[in-house]
Amino acid sequence: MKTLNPNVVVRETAQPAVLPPEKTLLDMLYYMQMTRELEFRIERKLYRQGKIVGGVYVGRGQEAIAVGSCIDTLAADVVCPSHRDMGAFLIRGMSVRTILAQYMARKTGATRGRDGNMHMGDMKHNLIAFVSMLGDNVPVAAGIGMSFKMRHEDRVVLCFFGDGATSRGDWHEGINMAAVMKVPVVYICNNNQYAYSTPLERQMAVENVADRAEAYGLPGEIVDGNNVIDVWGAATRAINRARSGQGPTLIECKTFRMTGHSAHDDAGYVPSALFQYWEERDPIARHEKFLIERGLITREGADEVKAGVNREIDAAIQIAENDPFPEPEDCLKDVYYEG
Amino acid sequence: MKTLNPNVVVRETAQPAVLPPEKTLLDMLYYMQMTRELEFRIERKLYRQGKIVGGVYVGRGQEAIAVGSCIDTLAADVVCPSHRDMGAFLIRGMSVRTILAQYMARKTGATRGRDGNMHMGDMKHNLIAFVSMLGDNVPVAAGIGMSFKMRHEDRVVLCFFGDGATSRGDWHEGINMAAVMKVPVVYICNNNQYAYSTPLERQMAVENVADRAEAYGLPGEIVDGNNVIDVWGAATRAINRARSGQGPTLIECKTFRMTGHSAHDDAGYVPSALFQYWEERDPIARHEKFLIERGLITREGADEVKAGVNREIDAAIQIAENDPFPEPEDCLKDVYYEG
Amino acid sequence: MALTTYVEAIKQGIWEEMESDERVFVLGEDVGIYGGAFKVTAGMLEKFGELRVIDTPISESAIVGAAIGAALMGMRPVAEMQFADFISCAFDQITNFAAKCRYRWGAGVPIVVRGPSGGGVHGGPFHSQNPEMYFVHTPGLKVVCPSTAYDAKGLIKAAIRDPDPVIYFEHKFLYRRIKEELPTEDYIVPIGKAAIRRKGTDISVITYGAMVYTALDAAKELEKEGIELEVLDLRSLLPFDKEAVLDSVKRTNKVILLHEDTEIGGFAGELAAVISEEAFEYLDGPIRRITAPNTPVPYSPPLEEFFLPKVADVMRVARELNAY
Amino acid sequence: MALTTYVEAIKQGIWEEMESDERVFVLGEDVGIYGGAFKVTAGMLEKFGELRVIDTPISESAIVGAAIGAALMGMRPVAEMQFADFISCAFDQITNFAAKCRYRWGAGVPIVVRGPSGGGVHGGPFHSQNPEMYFVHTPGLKVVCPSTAYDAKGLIKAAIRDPDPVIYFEHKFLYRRIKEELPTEDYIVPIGKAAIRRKGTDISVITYGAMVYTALDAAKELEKEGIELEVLDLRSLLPFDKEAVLDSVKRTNKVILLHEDTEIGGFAGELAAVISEEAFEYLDGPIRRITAPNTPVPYSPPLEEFFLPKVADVMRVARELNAY
Ligand SMILES: Cc1ncc(C[n+]2csc(CCOP(=O)(O)OP(=O)(O)O)c2C)c(N)n1
Ligand SMILES: Cc1ncc(C[n+]2csc(CCOP(=O)(O)OP(=O)(O)O)c2C)c(N)n1
Ligand SMILES: [Mg+2]
Ligand SMILES: [Mg+2]
Repeated sequence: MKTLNPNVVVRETAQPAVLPPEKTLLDMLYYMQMTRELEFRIERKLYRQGKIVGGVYVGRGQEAIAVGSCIDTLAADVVCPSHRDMGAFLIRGMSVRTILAQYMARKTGATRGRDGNMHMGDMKHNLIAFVSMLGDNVPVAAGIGMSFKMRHEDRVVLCFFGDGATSRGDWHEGINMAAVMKVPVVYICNNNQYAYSTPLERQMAVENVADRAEAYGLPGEIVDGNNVIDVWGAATRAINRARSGQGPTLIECKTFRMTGHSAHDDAGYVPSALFQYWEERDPIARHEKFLIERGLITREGADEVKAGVNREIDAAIQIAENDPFPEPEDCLKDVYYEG
Repeated sequence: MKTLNPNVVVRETAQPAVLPPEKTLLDMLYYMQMTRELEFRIERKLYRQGKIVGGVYVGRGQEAIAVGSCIDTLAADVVCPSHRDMGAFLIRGMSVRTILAQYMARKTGATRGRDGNMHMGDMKHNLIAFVSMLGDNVPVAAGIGMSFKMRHEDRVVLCFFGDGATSRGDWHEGINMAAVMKVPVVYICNNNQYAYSTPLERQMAVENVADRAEAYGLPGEIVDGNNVIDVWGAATRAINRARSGQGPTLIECKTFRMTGHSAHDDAGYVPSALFQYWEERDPIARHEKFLIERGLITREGADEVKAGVNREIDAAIQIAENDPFPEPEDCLKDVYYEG
Repeated sequence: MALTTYVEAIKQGIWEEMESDERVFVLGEDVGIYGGAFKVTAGMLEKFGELRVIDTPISESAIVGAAIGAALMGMRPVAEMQFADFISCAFDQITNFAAKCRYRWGAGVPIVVRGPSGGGVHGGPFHSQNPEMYFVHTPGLKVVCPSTAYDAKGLIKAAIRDPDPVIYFEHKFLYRRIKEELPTEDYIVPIGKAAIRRKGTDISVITYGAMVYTALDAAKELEKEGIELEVLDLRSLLPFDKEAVLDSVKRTNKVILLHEDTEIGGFAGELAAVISEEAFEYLDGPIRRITAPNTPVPYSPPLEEFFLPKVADVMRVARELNAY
Repeated sequence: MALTTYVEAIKQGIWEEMESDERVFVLGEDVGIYGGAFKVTAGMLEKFGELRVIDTPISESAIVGAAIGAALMGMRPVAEMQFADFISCAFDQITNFAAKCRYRWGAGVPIVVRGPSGGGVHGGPFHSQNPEMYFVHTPGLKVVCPSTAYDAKGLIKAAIRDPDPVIYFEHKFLYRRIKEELPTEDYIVPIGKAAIRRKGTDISVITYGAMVYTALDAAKELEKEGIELEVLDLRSLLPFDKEAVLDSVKRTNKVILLHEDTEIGGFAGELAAVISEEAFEYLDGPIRRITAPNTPVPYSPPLEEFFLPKVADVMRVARELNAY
C-alpha cells in the first residue's frame, strides 16, 4: 500500500495470528468512539463556545493508536501519553468528567486548573502528565523502566510521541539510554506525517521513523496506525518483549492528522487529496466494518455505541460545566510538598 | 580484522585506488609525528612540571584521524575539531608556539589565556573552537554548512567528535538537521571505544557508530582510524560528496585511546591486552613502514622527521615559556564587541 | 496613517533588515510555509525564498547551534523559538556556545534568538513563561524586551545589526493589542536605553514588557489621588540603562520594581542591588517589588489572573510607599 | 578522631542513605567502574551493584529525565553531573519536567542532581561555572551550596530525603582542602537554614560556598583593625533563610553580599531586594555586592585570580562601609 505522500510506505501487515478476545474488540470500538466524540465536543463545540481557553489539540483520525496499544495494559503498567492520545486517558480510567473539567480549567480537572488540555497525569492510574517540550517524556519513560528493572517488577511503560518529536535531542538520549539499559519500554510513534505545518521530509531524511530503531539497537516495527488490530498486535508483541526482559521496542504507527495542528489552524498547507485519502481509511469506520463483518456487532449496535458515548459526554459536560474554578489563591499551593 | 573488544569490528578497507601524492604522504608523517611529540611534551613533560595547569587531554594513538582527514582541506574550508584532534590545528596553520602558549595559559595563546588546552579557535585558519559540552559542535557545523549553501560557496566543513559524544541530544539534532538540509559537512567520529571510563557497550546498543548514519539518511563509512591513508580516502570521498552538493557523510574511524582519559587518569579500567593490541597498530609506525616499503623515505629519514619535529618543539617551548601571561584586568575585556 | 501592531512591527523590522542585508535570514519551526505560529514571518518564504526562510525540524538546540555556525561565517541569523518557553531546550547552545565565543577566541556570534514570552492568554505553564533572567545572568548575551510597536521594530533591527548574540523576548499578550503609527524611514532603538513612559515626581516604577501598561494604568488612577508615578520602561535588560534608573530614583526617592517574571532571582533583585548600592542616600522608603509569585504559570483563568501582577497591586503598593 | 574531607563527606552521605533506603541509587557518567571523576561514588559499584550504581551514556538530559521517571515510581535517584557546567544540557528536564510536576498534577519528583561547581582550579570557562541562579530562579526546585564537610554530608542526606527536586552544588575547590571531624551518628542539615560562621557587630557578610572562607579570612584580618565582621553562611539558596539574613542585618546595620557567581542576576540581587524591602530602616549604609565580574570564568591563573572575589576585596569594601 502506497500513501499519497511519496515518502511514506505503509507496509501491509498481516492480520495478527491471534485476535484479541471479543470483549477487547468491542471495547476498542467504544474507546475510539469515545475519543472521537469527546474530542469533537472539545474542539468543535466547547472551544468554539469559548468554554475552553488557550490551545486545543486533538487526535482526530489517530484514535486507533492509543486505543490499540493501551487496551491490554495492566493497572500496574505506566503510560506516558503525548498530546494526541486521548484514548490512553480513557482506557487507564480517567473519567470523562475529569477530562472535561481539565479542559474547562476547573478545580476538578486532572491538574486542578494548573495546566491545560492534554497535560493530564494521575499516579492512581499510572498516567504521567505530558510537558509541552516534545520528546521530554522519552528519557522519563526510560527511567520508569529502569525503576522496574531495579525492583524486579513485572511492569512495562508505554511512551507516546509524534514524528516531529523524534527530532528532539531528548528523544535520542532517551531511546539510546533505554536501549543500552534494556528496560521494559514500548515507544510508540504516531507518525501523522506532519509536525504542525512541517511535512515529514523536512524533518528527517529517512522514510520511516522506525528506520531509526536500528541505530539504537532496538527492534522497530511499522504498522498501519489506522487499523486498531494491527496496532494492538504490534503493541502486544512489544509488551511481551518488554515483560520478558528483552528490552524496548519502537513502534511506528502510520496515520494522518485529520484536523489542523490545533483548533486555530485550518491546515491550509495540507493538500486536500491527503485528507481524502486518509478519510477513506478512517480507523473507526474500518473497525466497525470489521466487527460487523465478523458478526460481532450490527450496524445499529455500532450506532448505539456512538449514541451511548454521546449520552455519557452530555452528562459529563453538564457536571463539568458546573464544576467550580479553582480559588485564585490556590495559585500559591503545592509548588513544594506541603505534608 | 577483529579487535579484542568483541563489540568492535574494523572492516578491512581496500587500499584506496588512488593514493595521495608523495608530498602529502610525507606531510602526513610530519603532522602525525608533530602531533605525537607535541602532545607528549604537553602531557608527560610540561604538565608534570606544573607548567600547564588544569586538565590535559591528548590523542595519543589517534593521530591519523585528524591528519588524514584535514590534510587536503582547502584554506576556505572550515574545521571544528574536538578534544583529541591536535593534527587539525597544525595542518590548518596554527603555530606550535601559539598552541604551547595556549596550554601554558599565555597571552600569546590561541585564546589569550581565556580558555585552556584544546579549546583553540582562529577564524584566520577557519578553525572553530571547541566547547567542552560534547556534541555542541555538531549543529554548529550544520549551520556553517548552511551558510555555504545559502551563499553558493564551494566550501566544506569537517566536524570531529568521539564515540561518547554521539549520545548527546545535540549530536542527534545536528546530524539530522545537516541531513535534512543536505549541507556540505563531513562528520568524523574518533571511535576510541571509550568515553572516559565507559566502554562502548555501555554507551550504545549498536556495534558501530556508523550504524547510526542510516537512521538519518546519510551515508556512513567505517575506516581503520589507525591507517592514515584509509582515513584520507574516506575523507576525500566525503569531501567530494559534500562539494558536489550530495550532502553530509558520517565517517567512523576505529581507533584506541593510548592514554588515560586525561593526564590525571591512569586508565586502570582498560584491560592491558587492549593497549598491547592497539600498540601493534600504531598509526605512525604503520605509516613509516608504508613509506619505507614504498621507498618514499628511509629509516633514517623517518627518524630525522621525528628529530626535526622535536627541534621545532624545543624552540617553540622556549619562546612560549617566555611569553607573557595576560594582564589580570584583561579578564574584563571582549565579553562584547569593543569596536 | 495606518497603525502598526506590535507583531507586525517585529515582522517589518526583520523584513527590512532582510531586504537591506542579504546576510540576514530566518530559521525555526513552521516559519516558512506557515509563516510562524504567530505569523511573524508570514510572507517571507514567498519573498525571500527557502534558502533564507528555513523551516527546521523540532530541534531548538540545533536551531540555535546552526544559527551560531552561520553567524560565525558572517551571516546574521534570526532564530525563532515557537514559544519562548522552548528556549529551555536551547539553553546550552546559547549560554555556552554563543555567549562565550567572543570572550574565548574573539569570534563574534551575531545571532538573534527571538520568541513569544509572557502570560495573559491562558497558555499554561509551558506557553507563558518569562525566561529572561536565565539569559540576563549570562555574560556575553544581550537581552531585550520591547513593550511598544515602535520599540519592537527598532529593537529587532538593532538586535539583527548587533555584533553579539541578542535574545529578543516579544510579549505575546501585546502582539495584536498594541498598535501605533511608525516612522516610514529606517530607525533603530539602541539596545541598553530605557524610556520614560510617564514623567512623575513621587515614585519611580521601573518595569518592562507588558507590565509597562499595568504601571501606566495604575499611574492614571493614582493621578486622581494626587500620586504621581514615573514609569520607566527598561526596554533592554542586558545591558540595562543604569543611568536612567538611578536618575529616576534620585528624582523621586521612592521606587517600585515591577515585572511579570517570578520573584526570586527576578530582574527586580538586580535593580534593587544597584539602587541600594548606588542611590542609597536618595531613598526615602523601602524598595518595593511587585512580581509574579514563585510558582509556575497556572492555566485556569482565576489562577492566572492571581499570578499576574495587576494594576491594583501597583496602586496598593504605591499608596503604601507614598504614605511612608 | 579521623578528619573527613568535604568530598568524602558527600560520599558518606550518599553511601549511608543507600544503605538505609533501598530506593536510593546513583546514576551518571563514569560513576560506576571509575567511581566518578572526583571519586564521590568510589566503591559504590562494588558495594551496591550495577542496578544501583549506573554508568550512563553522555546524556545529561536523559540522566535527569531517567532520574525523574524513576523518582515518579518512588525511587530516590541521585544524578551526577560530571561538572556542574554540564547541567546546562539538562536545563530543560530540570526546569520544565522536574520542577513543575508537583504543582501541575501533584506528583513529587524527589531527585537530587549534584555536581562540582566553582573555580580556583584553573578549569576554564566550562569546568568552573557557578550555575546556581538558573535554578534558584525556578520555582519548584530547591538549591543548596554547602561549604563545610559537616554540611556537605548533612545536606546531601537532607536532599536525598527531600520530597522535591534538589540541586546540590558542591564546590570543587573545597573537595580536599576542607576537612573536619564528623559525628558518628546519623544527622541531616535542614534545607533552608543558614549558619553564622562568625559572630560580629559591625558588618554582616552574607555568603555561601567557597566564599565563606574568603569572608572568614577577611574577618580575621579586619579584627586586627577593630572591624568585626559577622559571617553568615546561607548553605541553602532556595529556599534561603530570610529570617537569619534579616536578623543579622538588623543587628549590624551594614551588609556585604559576597558570592563567587557573576554579578548581574546573581544571588546578591535577591538578597539586596529582600533587605532593602524588609530591613530598610535598619540600614546604616549602602548594600555592597562583591561578586565575580560579568565575564565567563577565564582559564589563565592571573585572569582567574582577578575573576574570583578575594580577601582583599572584602577588606576594602568592609573598610569603606565601616567608615560610612
Ligand atoms: C520542544 C518543543 N518545540 C516546539 C513545540 C511546539 N509544537 C507543539 S506540537 C508541535 C508539532 C509536533 O509534531 P509531532 O511531534 O509530529 O506531533 P503531532 O502534533 O503531529 O502529533 C510543535 C512544533 C513544542 N511543543 N515543544
Ligand atoms: C556534555 C558533556 N558531558 C560530560 C563531559 C565530560 N567529558 C569530557 S570528555 C568525556 C568523554 C568523551 O568521550 P568521547 O566522546 O568518546 O571522546 P574521547 O574522549 O573518547 O575522545 C566526558 C564524559 C563533557 N565534556 N560534556
Ligand atoms: Mg506529527
Ligand atoms: Mg571515546
